[in-house]
This record gives sequence, structure tokens and C-alpha cells, in this order.
Amino acid sequence: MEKILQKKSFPKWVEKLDAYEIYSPVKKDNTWSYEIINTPGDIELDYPNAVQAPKKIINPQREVVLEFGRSDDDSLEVTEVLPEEKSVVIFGVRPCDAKALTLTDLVFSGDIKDNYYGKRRKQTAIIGLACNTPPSPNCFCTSVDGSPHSEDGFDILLTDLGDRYFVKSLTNKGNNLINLGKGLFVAPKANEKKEIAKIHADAEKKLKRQVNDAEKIPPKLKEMFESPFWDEESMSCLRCGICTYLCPTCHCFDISDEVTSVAPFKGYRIRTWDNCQFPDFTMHSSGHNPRPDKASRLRQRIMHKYQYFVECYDHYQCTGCGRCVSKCPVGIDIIEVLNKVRDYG
Amino acid sequence: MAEEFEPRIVAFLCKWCSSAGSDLAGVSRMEYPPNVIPIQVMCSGSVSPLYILSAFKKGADGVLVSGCHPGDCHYIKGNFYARRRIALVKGQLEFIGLEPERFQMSWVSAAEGKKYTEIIKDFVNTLKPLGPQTKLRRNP
Amino acid sequence: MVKLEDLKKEATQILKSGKVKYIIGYAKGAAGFMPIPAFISDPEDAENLTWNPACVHNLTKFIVDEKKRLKKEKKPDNRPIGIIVKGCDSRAINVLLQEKYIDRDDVYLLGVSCEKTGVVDEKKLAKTLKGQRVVQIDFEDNGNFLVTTESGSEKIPAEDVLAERCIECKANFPVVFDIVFGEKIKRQVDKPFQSVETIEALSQKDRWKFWKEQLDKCIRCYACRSVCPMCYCDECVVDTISFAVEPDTSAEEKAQKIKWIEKSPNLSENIVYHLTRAMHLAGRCIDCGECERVCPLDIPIRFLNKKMEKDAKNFFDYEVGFDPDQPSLVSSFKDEDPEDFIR
Amino acid sequence: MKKKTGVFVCHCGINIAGTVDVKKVTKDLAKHPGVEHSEDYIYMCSDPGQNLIIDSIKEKGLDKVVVACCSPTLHEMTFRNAAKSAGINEFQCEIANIREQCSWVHKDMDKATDKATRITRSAVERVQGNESLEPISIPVTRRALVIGGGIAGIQAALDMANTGYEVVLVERSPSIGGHMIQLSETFPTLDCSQCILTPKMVEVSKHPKIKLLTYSEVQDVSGYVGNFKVKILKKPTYVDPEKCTLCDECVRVCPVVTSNEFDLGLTGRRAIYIPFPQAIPATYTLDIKNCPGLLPIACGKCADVCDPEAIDYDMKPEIIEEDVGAIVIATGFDLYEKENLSEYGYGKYPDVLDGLQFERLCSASGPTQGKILRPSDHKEPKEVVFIQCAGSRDPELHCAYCSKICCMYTAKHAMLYKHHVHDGQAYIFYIDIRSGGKGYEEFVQRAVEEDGVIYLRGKVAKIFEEKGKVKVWGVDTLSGKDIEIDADMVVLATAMRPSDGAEDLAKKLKIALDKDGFLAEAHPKLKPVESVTAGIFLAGAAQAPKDIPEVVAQASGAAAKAIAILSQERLFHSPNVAKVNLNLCTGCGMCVDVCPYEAVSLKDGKAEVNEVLCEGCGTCQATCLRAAIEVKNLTPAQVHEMITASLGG
Ligand SMILES: Cc1cc2nc3c(=O)[nH]c(=O)nc-3n(C[C@H](O)[C@H](O)[C@H](O)COP(=O)(O)OP(=O)(O)OC[C@H]3O[C@@H](n4cnc5c(N)ncnc54)[C@H](O)[C@@H]3O)c2cc1C
Ligand SMILES: Cc1cc2nc3c(=O)[nH]c(=O)nc-3n(C[C@H](O)[C@H](O)[C@H](O)COP(=O)(O)OP(=O)(O)OC[C@H]3O[C@@H](n4cnc5c(N)ncnc54)[C@H](O)[C@@H]3O)c2cc1C
Ligand code: SF4
Ligand code: SF4
Ligand code: SF4
Ligand code: SF4
Ligand code: SF4
Ligand code: SF4
Repeated sequence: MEKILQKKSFPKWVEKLDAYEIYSPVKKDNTWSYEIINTPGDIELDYPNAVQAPKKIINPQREVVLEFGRSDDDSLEVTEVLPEEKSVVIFGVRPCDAKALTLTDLVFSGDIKDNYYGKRRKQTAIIGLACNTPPSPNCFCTSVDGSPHSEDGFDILLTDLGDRYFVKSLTNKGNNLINLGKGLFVAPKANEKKEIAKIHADAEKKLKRQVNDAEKIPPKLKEMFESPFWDEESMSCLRCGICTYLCPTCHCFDISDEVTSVAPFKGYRIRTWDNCQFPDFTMHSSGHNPRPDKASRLRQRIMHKYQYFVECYDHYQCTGCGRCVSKCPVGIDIIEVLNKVRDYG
Repeated sequence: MAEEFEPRIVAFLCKWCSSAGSDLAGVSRMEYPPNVIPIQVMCSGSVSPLYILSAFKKGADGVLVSGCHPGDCHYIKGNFYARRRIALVKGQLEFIGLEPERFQMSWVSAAEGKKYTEIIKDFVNTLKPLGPQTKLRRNP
Repeated sequence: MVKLEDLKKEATQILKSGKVKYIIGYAKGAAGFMPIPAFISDPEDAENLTWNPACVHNLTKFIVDEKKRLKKEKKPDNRPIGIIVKGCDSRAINVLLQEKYIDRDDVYLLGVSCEKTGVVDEKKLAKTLKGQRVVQIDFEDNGNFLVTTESGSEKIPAEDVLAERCIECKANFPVVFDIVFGEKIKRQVDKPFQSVETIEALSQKDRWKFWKEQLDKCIRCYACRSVCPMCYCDECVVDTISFAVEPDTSAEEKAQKIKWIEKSPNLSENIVYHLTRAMHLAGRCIDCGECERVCPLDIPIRFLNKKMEKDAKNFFDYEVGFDPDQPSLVSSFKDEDPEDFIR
Repeated sequence: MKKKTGVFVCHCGINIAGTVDVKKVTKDLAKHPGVEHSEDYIYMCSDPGQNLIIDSIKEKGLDKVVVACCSPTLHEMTFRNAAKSAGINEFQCEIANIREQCSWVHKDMDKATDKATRITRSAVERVQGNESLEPISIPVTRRALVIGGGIAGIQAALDMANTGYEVVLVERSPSIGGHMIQLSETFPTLDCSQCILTPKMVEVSKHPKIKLLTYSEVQDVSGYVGNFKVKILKKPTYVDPEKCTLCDECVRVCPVVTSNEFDLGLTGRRAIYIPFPQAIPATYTLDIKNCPGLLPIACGKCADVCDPEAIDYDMKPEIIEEDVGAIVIATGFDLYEKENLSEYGYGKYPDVLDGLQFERLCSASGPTQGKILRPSDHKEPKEVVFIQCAGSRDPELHCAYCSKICCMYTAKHAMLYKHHVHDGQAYIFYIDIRSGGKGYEEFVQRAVEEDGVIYLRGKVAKIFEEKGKVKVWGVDTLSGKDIEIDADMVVLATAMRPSDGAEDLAKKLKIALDKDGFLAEAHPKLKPVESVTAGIFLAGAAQAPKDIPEVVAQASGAAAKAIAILSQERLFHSPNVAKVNLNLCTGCGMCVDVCPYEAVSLKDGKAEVNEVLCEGCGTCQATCLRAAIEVKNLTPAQVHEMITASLGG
């Protein structure tokens, strides 16, 4: 379904979505982040990308999965905790971040179904915003099969046409949302369609950074496991968790038990994000660590995204959002690394 | 009617002075409020900032660290280190906005059973109007 | 003014002579104007070195890394490492010396003067330039920066874009070095703790509101810890992420590992993490400001350390990083330490 | 391994059960994780109570025990012994104090019960983290070292030697005797100081168990209680005491004259000399600093006349190493220098003396053979002014402390003066008279009443010489009058200060000094003869100004403390000591700095705990940023669990 929505009607549409929990990018201090909003006026769609991808809503950093405790008769009681049932809309998602969700779908909703992720994913509608200008100087989505107006993963994609939005619904979920705003939407005219095509084509040209011939990278990587390359590239890496925690596609998690009280014995089993750049990620209880240094961990990050994932799912596990490049405290630049890999040897 | 709020205090007492002082309060049958759970440590100098933070996190409404008077430390100078460390912890806790009344330090000698009871009484009285400590308490 | 040529010449020379194993310095990054840490072992590459107001990183962190690497090597090459240090970085070296983490001859210190200014705060700069892309930034005379953007060059008063820690810096000239570039020009610092005082001036309620909001944001990526040259412990006490399991670590020790904080990035856990970190940096943080700079969520954690620095100064007359031989803040005391808070 | 903890809750008659619902505590604890058995009993410390614990341990195979009862100061040992007799390690038993800390101080049954439960849970958590430990056993070298051969050192050495232990007595001057041998008569009984001291000195020299090393200094001390290794430097005297016959020929030929320290400069001596006739060891010493030189022999007169060929210019310093189990330090005092006292003429007037000089003047063996004559013109002084607190109790300019003995010896001096010069007049300027001691007040009264000593309360502002007199300007604060006395002689009761080198020695022995530089005792009330380091004891004026009776008492006390160590073949030390996790330690040395007992040192870049020295205070534990050092059985992990259990959450 393709529609046009006047910007001034946008709040009215949002008002109709009162049955939903609505997230939108919000500026907090100096950074943008996805937060629950209370009034349509809080929605701001004129923003560079948020520091944290909307992954934090669908795959939250911390999730309670079980509650446990000892009852009066001393038996152990375990209760499964599932995500709260509710309908959620996320506004303003960028194409790279939406595409990232489709990649995580492959992992959590493929052969093995993850109830928690699946449930949240299903109850959430993703409303995107095409990038007329790249939101970050380090965007490179076009190098990794993406584009500033990619529709992957969206229920609705908006394109900013100045005073109007071009609204394209891509799923039934999307259609339903538009139907809630009946009367506010009109059909696009032919010239508007042309305008949109031009905006989209221009946007691609505005990207400053790229990885050419990315398809050469996976086979190359396969040969580079033992290469000294990783030592050199990782010299300045701090082994912090920024690149992976901020990456919209990273999805590794850890499960731990948090005992909140010994008497009466009570606690939660929780699932939290984990991070392959942390040294204990692969630490064995024997003390052996197969990835003992930052070189092996940087290698893992690149390999996972550009080799293993490609082998398993036939996609790069990177959508070119550029977060890890912009936020790395020491300027480790995945674009550079990939270009070097491609030309290596 | 809602029950009156009963604050829970964790008191880190050094073995030789403050714990002995509170024992003396016991031997002398000096009554004081039961809101305090004593944890005996060897020396106030052994109280790590983590003990304090941890007690708050696990739900203490107030934390007391008590040792020997300066110059009387069984271990000669442990309480001097404690004094410095605690001053810094206190500064930080207040800086982030915890009510300053919730964290106290005292010198209680083995003979000051009475002083101990007074400290606890006053502590409980100042904590009551503040209500439960929720800032550092662990979120479920 | 630091003459970059002199710096490069010295670097080439010490690399050629084998006096140093390699040099840690700054070089141009692949994109943008921010330099990146560079590790130079080939004298030819000394050409890549750069020095400008965007050289924010505290490179001493990498000396710590090097130390850790050496420990694992069978036949370590113990030659000194050349390293470029600003005033604050040099104080970090002093703390590492004080804590016997390094020896003086592990490092060859190439000191650089921050002139009358300091380094730039990327975010302030972006704000000042209203979105224009910076290509290059340089020191200029009289406390100005020369900023080159895509649309040309302009002079900006450094004060407008200076990193907060530089505004409050006590010594913008290395306090320890083997060779130094640039002149020692003292910048007047009237209120070394102004930033902290603004927070202190808030009511207790507002302070809590402020910190609650800020610390709630933390995702515990631990970048603040990872970047800090003083956070060199093999295992951090507050969490198990870098549990130093060695082959001889017993099952008992593993089981005994205390969970002072949980993995959940909840407010309570975040607070314990940050306050413990602040405590552990008491008398050790030299205010290089890196922890705050790297935080992806812009949490002003430097305040916590600065508050500690202020208390150390006011209560105990203790200053960090000027004397590698002084006992550390919490392993010393004076009879007259304040105790008016004790009953 | 699964823990099997037994909890035993005591009623203590109604002492506990009257306020705490003991049954409920017992029931709640039964459900606590790791608790295998929980039981209450009316008197746990009674024989049946203890048997109940022992039987439960055996029957149920318990490996940990918590007894919830009275304060651990009362019955911790009792229950630990019971646990031990049941076959488990004594350190697997902990006490939950629910009486002094709970039932005795609360009235509300519910709240007290809740608190008792928490206290007991906390103890259970602690015990579950306890290691089984054995007391640390240290073999003892059953000999002692005494440093300083004044009355304090002599007394301590004799006490120990007479008990049967070997003693090494190190004295840095050529003879033992210290300051007491310089005194004339001693208060309060006025008996002759040398007469009572020399027999003791002789006893030392003859004692088969005492190895006397005079003219020697301690160079280095290492080790710890029971096992000290001491290096002693014996300076050459250039005279072989075995050969010397005390003929005095050498002195007669020696051309050098220098000031005699025994008479405090009131007389002279030669470069080769015997400090005083009764010196022990009875031999001569060649004072190399004043001798014109040995190589090439510039003089050599003494050797020429020495028939027994006792003089040996080739004598070399010697390093003597001794192993000892305990050390007594008795290095005494020196007087605060007159030269520091500007108001009293910086010591430049010959007729202004200090107390010790006056003692020499009064002494029968002194420079004037016991006649009191003033140094400048050898006339008998008719008016003598004594000034107390010269340099004492003056925090601004001199010593802040009270020298304690000056009031007494000044009274003595005034009396002795009157006994020698019957028509003389003694004046004493004082701030207060402190005559606390058996017979002391009476002694001072005697000075006033029998010897007509005039006590003037006030300070002397100035002393200066004029026309052969020493003019004293002062005020009598009682009458408010200015006072001017044309005295013939002035005696200053200068402050006692720690002897030279005390600071250096304290460093070598790693013991503390107090703010005035005296050796610091471990506790001002309860450990007045112990230093902060186990096995090192203090005696005499080295610890604080004091008089002979006190010195002797303290010396005997120190000896007794040392004997308590020496009398054992092995020492046992609490095993609750710090241990280092080498994987975590980075060698920052902060623990080394804070440890009050110098128990931690750095070895190969890591901390190392000397378990014998560690007292388990845990200060290092709180200081270490890396949790690399912790005290056994009260580790941060245990405290963490205790906090959790106390709060229930
Ligand atoms: C003027 C005056 C009058 C006094 N009158 C009386 C009196 O009437 N009645 C009374 O009870 N008390 C009197 N006293 C006090 C009395 O002299 C002291 O209490 C007593 O001498 C202290 O004995 P001591 O062994 O502790 O020290 P000291 O007598 O000072 O002996 C210390 C010894 O240790 C030696 N020594 C020092 N350092 C070292 C070292 N590093 N290594 C080896 N050896 C060392 C010294 O050479 C000396 O032999 C008087 C004191 C003074 C000053
Ligand atoms: C008001 C006051 C304040 C003081 N303040 C201080 C102070 O601040 N600091 C300080 O250091 N000192 C202080 N003291 C001094 C201190 O109390 C004493 O030095 C100390 O208590 C003496 O201890 P003791 O064991 O010799 O005698 P005591 O404490 O008197 O003990 C003697 C014991 O022997 C028992 N006894 C007596 N005769 C017999 C017998 N025939 N058979 C069996 N048992 C017997 C007695 O019942 C008693 O238990 C103070 C003293 C007073 C009076
Ligand atoms: S690459 Fe950069 S962001 Fe990632 S762990 Fe290393 S330093 Fe941190
Ligand atoms: S790897 Fe980097 S660029 Fe790619 S999606 Fe992740 S954060 Fe974005
Ligand atoms: S860098 Fe920021 S987000 Fe990361 S752990 Fe530190 S404070 Fe938290
Ligand atoms: S705490 Fe922050 S400012 Fe301080 S030394 Fe570490 S990184 Fe630098
Ligand atoms: S304080 Fe800790 S890290 Fe430092 S030397 Fe001692 S045990 Fe090692
Ligand atoms: S526990 Fe106390 S005595 Fe033992 S090593 Fe640590 S600081 Fe020293």
C-alpha cells in the first residue's frame, strides 16, 4: 500500500495509535535514543541515527526468563517469565537497523525458535524512515547489499518529501496501522512517485564511504585465520564492548542466575547481551581461553560478520550503519579493515 | 493502618572496640532498637567501600561503620586508614544524591556501650522519616 | 610551539638507533580529522606521526597493554617503548611508576606541550561548527585553534571547544619526560573544580535526579574502564568479565568469585560499578578525561572522579601524578585528617 | 562439595529464650541453604549441651557448626574445642551472638527473634566459607638480645639470664652503666647510685649466660618473633681486654687531652682511657677519633709502654651475627642540649650547668671529689638557682612533654647542695611540682622544711653573667613580683630526650616512634612494654622519661614478656592471616604501605605475607584494589554473603 501523509496530519495519525506502546527517537542531553513517548509531539523524525539501534527494544539487554525460589515446604518452584503481551510501534527506524532485524530473525526465528525474541518481534511494528541524507558520516550500507531506502524488515517505510511523507506499507501489520488513520492518507500522484525515485537515487550517491567488491571478502577471510594481520589491526583495540553492543546485528547473549535473597531463597534467571570483545566471552572453566587476545577477538568480530554468517545464511552480518566506526574510541574502522582484507596479500 | 517504617541498619563493628562496646551495652542490659544487624570485622580498616555499597544495594536503609577511637586501634593505625577511606565514600554517596544521614561512621570504645546505644537510637530516629532507601537498592 | 618536524626527527633517530622497541604516537585516521593511536617500529613510518589538538587519546594505556603482553612472552624484548605524552598522560606515567606497574626505563617519554590550550572536545567542536565537517585542526598562537573544514579555514578561540578536563587542567605540560617538545606556558586555572561544584551546588534531590538519569543509560560496555590506564587489573573486582582464570586457579577460587554486581545493566548495578570505579581511582585518576570521552552514551562519569580528586585535595591535600614516590592516597594518612563527620 | 552445617541455638536459661523465640530461630535456620541440622538447648555451654553438639557432628557427619549463643569472647573457645573433639577442624565453628547483641538489649519478641535469625544466618554464611586451618607454629631461638646497657638493659639482661636464657647485651659506649652510673645519690632514699649499680654491672660481666658486647652497635635486624637475625658491629678498642692489667701506664704517656664525656666536659681525658674506674668491661679504649693516627703510627707511645702488649693498632671492626628469639630495647635518653636554650645563654656560661653535670659535681668520684665548687673559679657557690622544666613543657620552642623526673631530681639537687654547703641558699623556679610516687611528696617536703629550699613558682626570663655572678631574672607568679637573684651558679633541669640514634635503630627494627621521638609502645595502657612488633620489647627511658624504680619495673616487665616467648619451644600464631592471590596481585605495594606490622613485602613483583607477623587485621584487604589479598576466614566473599544474609536480600 502506498500513500501520502501530510506532515501536519502525522500527529493525528499517531493519536489513533493509542492502543500501542510507541517508541521514537528522542534527544536526551546530546544523544539520540529510542524511548517510549507520551504524546505525538514527542516524535522527532529529523535526527541522525540513534546511538543504540532499536534492537534494544526487541532484544533487550536484560530479559528475565525464569523466576525461581524455594517454597514453604522446601520444594523448588520455577516459573517461566515471558515478555509482556502488548502491541508496540517503533517510529523512525533506519533501513540499516531494520535490515539488521531480518538478520537476527535468521538466528532466533530460524530452525530454533526463540520465544522471547519471536514474541517481541511479532508484536512490534517497525516504521522506518528512508535516509535522504546519510545519518552518519560513516554509513556504507550500499556496500553490504543495503540501501538508504531498503525496505527489508519494515512494516512501513516513510520517505520525507518536505511537507509530506511518502508512506509505503509492506506488511499487513503496516496496512492495519494505516487503516487506523483512515482519512488522513491519500494516494500518491505520479509525479510524486518520480520525486521519490529521484530522492532515493540521490541518497545513494551521498554516501561517503564504501567497501568495493565486498563479495571478495568472505573467501579471502577464510584464508586469513592465522594471519598476523589481526595482530597489527588490533594493536589499539581496547577490548571494550562498544562496537558489538552498539551493532544492530550483534545478538550474542549470556544467561545467569541472580539470587536476590538467600532466605527465603529467591531469584531470577536472566538473559543479558554478551560481547565477543570481552575476554571472558570464551573463557573455559579450565582457565583455557581459545581467544586469548584482542587480535583473536577482532578477528572473530570480522569473521563472524563477513565469513561465518555468510556461510550459514548467505548474508553479511553487517548492514553498514557505521556505528562501530564512529563510536570506536580508538578509530578502529571496519571499512578500513575490510578494504585491507580485500587487498591483503 | 500502615505499619510504622522500620529501617534496617547494617553495622560493621570492629572486633576490639565497637563490637566489645556493643557487647557491653548487652551486658548492661541497655535497651536500643532492634533495627541494627551487627557484622563483626577485625578492624574498621578492613571495611572495603564495596561492603558499604553492597549493603545499600541489598536493601540496607542505613550503614554504620564503627571502630576504635584514633590512637586506640588494636592494630595501631587501621582506623586512620578507615577514616580516610570512609570520608571519600561518604563524599561520593552524597555526591550522587544519597541522603547523607544514611551512612555514618563512629568511634565506639569497648567501654562506650552507652554511646553505642545512643548512636543506634539516633540513627533509627533519623532514618524513620526518610523512609526506605530505594536509590541504591537493587531493582528487581 | 611543538615543531612536528623535530618530533619526527627524534622519533626516526631513536627507532634507527634501536633505543626504543617502537613508538606509540598519533597518526592520521582513515576518515575524519580525529587521529588514531599509531604503533611505529619502522623509522620510515615516523613520517606518519602527527600532533594536533585532536590528539585526545591517553596513549599510556598502551604501555599497560605492552606490559601485559611482555608478561606472557617467553623471551621478552624489554627495550623501552617510546611514547608521546601530554601533561595529563605524563601524570599517568607517574602513577604507573608509583604503583610499580612500570619501571622508569620501560618507557622513553616524548613529552609534548599542550601550549596554552589543550585538546579539543569533538562534540563541542561539532556544535560550534554547526555540522560543517572538520578536515584538520591545528594549534595556533595565542590560545586559538585553526580549524579547516570542507568549506575553508577559520580561527576559533580554543576555550570554546576545549575538552572540559583541559579547562581544569593543573599542568598542561609534561611533569616527567625524556625529551620534550614545545614550551611550558602555564594557563591560569582559577577554578580547578568548577565542574564538580556545579553538581555539588544542586540540591540532594536534584543531584539524585541527575545521576539516576545518567547512570540509567549505562550499557556497561566498559569502555570507560577499558580506556583507562589505571584500570589495569587483570580482573576487575566488580564483575567477572575478565576473570583472571589461570591454570592454577582452584575450583574454590572460581566458586568464591564474588558477585558484587550482577550482569544486569540495572541502575543499582550500574551505580555500584561506577562508585567502585571511582573509589578505585581515588588518588589515581589523573583526569585525562578519556573515560568520559569514550562513553558512547555521553554519561559524564568524569564528575565522579573529579569529585574524588577534589575531596583528596581538600581533605588530605593530596594531588595525583606529580610525585611517583609519594605513598598512594588510601595507603597513607595524616593524624590531622578530617573526622568531623565521625561521631 | 555440599556443606553440612549444624546450627545449635542456646536458650541460656531465659537469658536468650526470654526475648528470642528460640524454637522459631531453630526452625527457620533448619531451612537455610546448607544447613543439615538445627537444634536448640537450654544451656549449650554445659556438658550435656556440648555433648549434644559433639554427638550431632558425629551422627550427622556435620562439617560446619554455628552456635547461636552469647558473645564469642565468652565461649568461642569452648565450642571450638567441642567441635575439635568431635573430629572437625576448630575453625569450622562460628558463634552467632544473639545474647549481648540481641536478647539482652531488646524487648519486642518478634523483632528480637527476627534479628537473632538474621545474625545466625549471617554466621552460617560465614562458616560456610571458612577454611580448615591449623595454628601456625614457629620454632623459637631461645636466646635474647638486649640493646643498651643502662640500668634498664642491665636489669632486663640479668632477669632473663637468671631464668636460664642466654642474653646478648649490646652497649654502644665502652662501658655499661648508662646514665645511672653518673649519678651521685638517688631520690627518694638518697642512696649512692654507683654503690647500688656496680654490683649489678659486675654480675653482668661475670654471668655465664650473658654475652656482653660493648663498644658495639646493632647494624641490621631481620626475621620475626622467635627468629630474629641480628648483625652487630663491634668497633675496635685497640686494647685487648684479656691482656690489659689496668696499670694505667698508657694514659700517663698519652699526649692527647680531650673532653671527658663521663664528666660531661667538666674534666678532660686522654685519647686512651678508661671511662670511669668501675667500668665494665674493665679495660681501656683507644679513642681513634682523637688519637693522632695509627697508620703510619704517628705517636705509638702507649703501645711502647704497655708491657703486656695489650695494645693492638691492627684491631679491625668486627661483624658479629646472633640469632635470638626476643629483643629488649633499652637505649635510654640524653639530655636536651643547653645549647638550644637561648633564654639561658645557649650553654655558654661556665657556671650554668645541666643536671647531669651537677650530679658529677656532687659525686664523690666526680671532678671535685664531691665538693660543690663552681667550674669558673672553683669557689663554693653560696646562692644556687635551680630551674625546672628547662626545655620541657614548651610546645612552641622546645619539648612539649613533661620530663617527669626533674621535679624530683631538682629537689634532690637542692638537698644535696645544702648537705654540702650548709650556709648556702637554694632557689628553685618551677611551674608545678609533680611528685607522684611512693615517698616522693615527702621528699619534696623535706627539701623545703629541712633544707630551707626556696621554691619560686614562675618562669625565668633571662640569665646572664655579670661581675662574676650569674644574674637570674624571673617572676614569682604567686606574688606577682619580679625577682632578680645574683646567683653563683645555675642548674638547669633540662628535658630528657630520646638518645641519639633512637630513630635510626627504630627503623632497623621496624618499630614506631611516638610524636616526641621516644619508642612507641603497642598500647599506652595495656601493652606498655611491648613494641608494635611481636617479640620486641621496650624498657627504660627509651620509651618515655622515667626514674630508676620505674625503669627497673619496666625492664623486669620486658624481661618477663621476652621470657614468655623464650620459655616455649614453638610459638603458635593465629592462622587467620592474610593470603595473596598471585594471579591478581600486580605488585603495587599498597598493602605493604598499610600493614601495621610490616607483614607484607614485595617479592618478585608480588605481595608476600609473612604469616608470623600478620595479625589478620584486614587493612590490606580493604586497601587492595584487586582483591588480591584477603584474610583467611573473614574474606570479602564471606562478608558479602554475611551482608546478604543479614538483610535477607
Ligand atoms: C640529672 C639526673 C638525675 C637523676 N636522678 C635520679 C635519681 O635520683 N633517682 C632516679 O630514680 N632516677 C634519676 N634519674 C633518672 C635516671 O637517670 C634514669 O631513669 C635512668 O638512668 C634510665 O636508665 P636507662 O637504662 O633507661 O637509660 P640510660 O641510663 O640512658 O642507658 C642507656 C644505655 O644505652 C646505651 N645506648 C644508647 N643507644 C644505644 C644504641 N643504639 N646501641 C647500644 N647502646 C646504646 C647508652 O650508651 C647507655 O649506656 C636522673 C636523671 C638525670 C638526668
Ligand atoms: C577515679 C580513678 C580514675 C582513674 N583513671 C585512670 C585512667 O584514666 N587511666 C589510668 O591509666 N588509670 C586510672 N586510674 C588508676 C587505675 O584504676 C589503677 O591503676 C588500676 O585499676 C590498678 O589496678 P590493680 O590491679 O593494681 O588494682 P585494683 O584495680 O584495685 O584491683 C585489685 C583487685 O584485688 C582484689 N583484692 C584486694 N585485696 C584482696 C585480697 N586480700 N585477696 C584477694 N583479692 C583481693 C580486689 O578486690 C581487686 O579486684 C584511675 C583510678 C581512679 C581511682
Ligand atoms: S574495536 Fe573499538 S569499539 Fe571495538 S572493542 Fe576495540 S576499541 Fe572497543
Ligand atoms: S558491524 Fe558496524 S557497521 Fe556493521 S552493522 Fe554492526 S555496527 Fe553497523
Ligand atoms: S563507557 Fe559509558 S556506557 Fe560504557 S560502561 Fe562506561 S559509562 Fe557505561
Ligand atoms: S578515570 Fe578516566 S580520567 Fe581518570 S585516568 Fe582513567 S580514563 Fe583518565
Ligand atoms: S595491594 Fe594488592 S595488588 Fe597491590 S601489592 Fe598488595 S596484594 Fe598486590
Ligand atoms: S591482615 Fe593486617 S597484619 Fe595481616 S598483612 Fe594485612 S594489613 Fe598486615
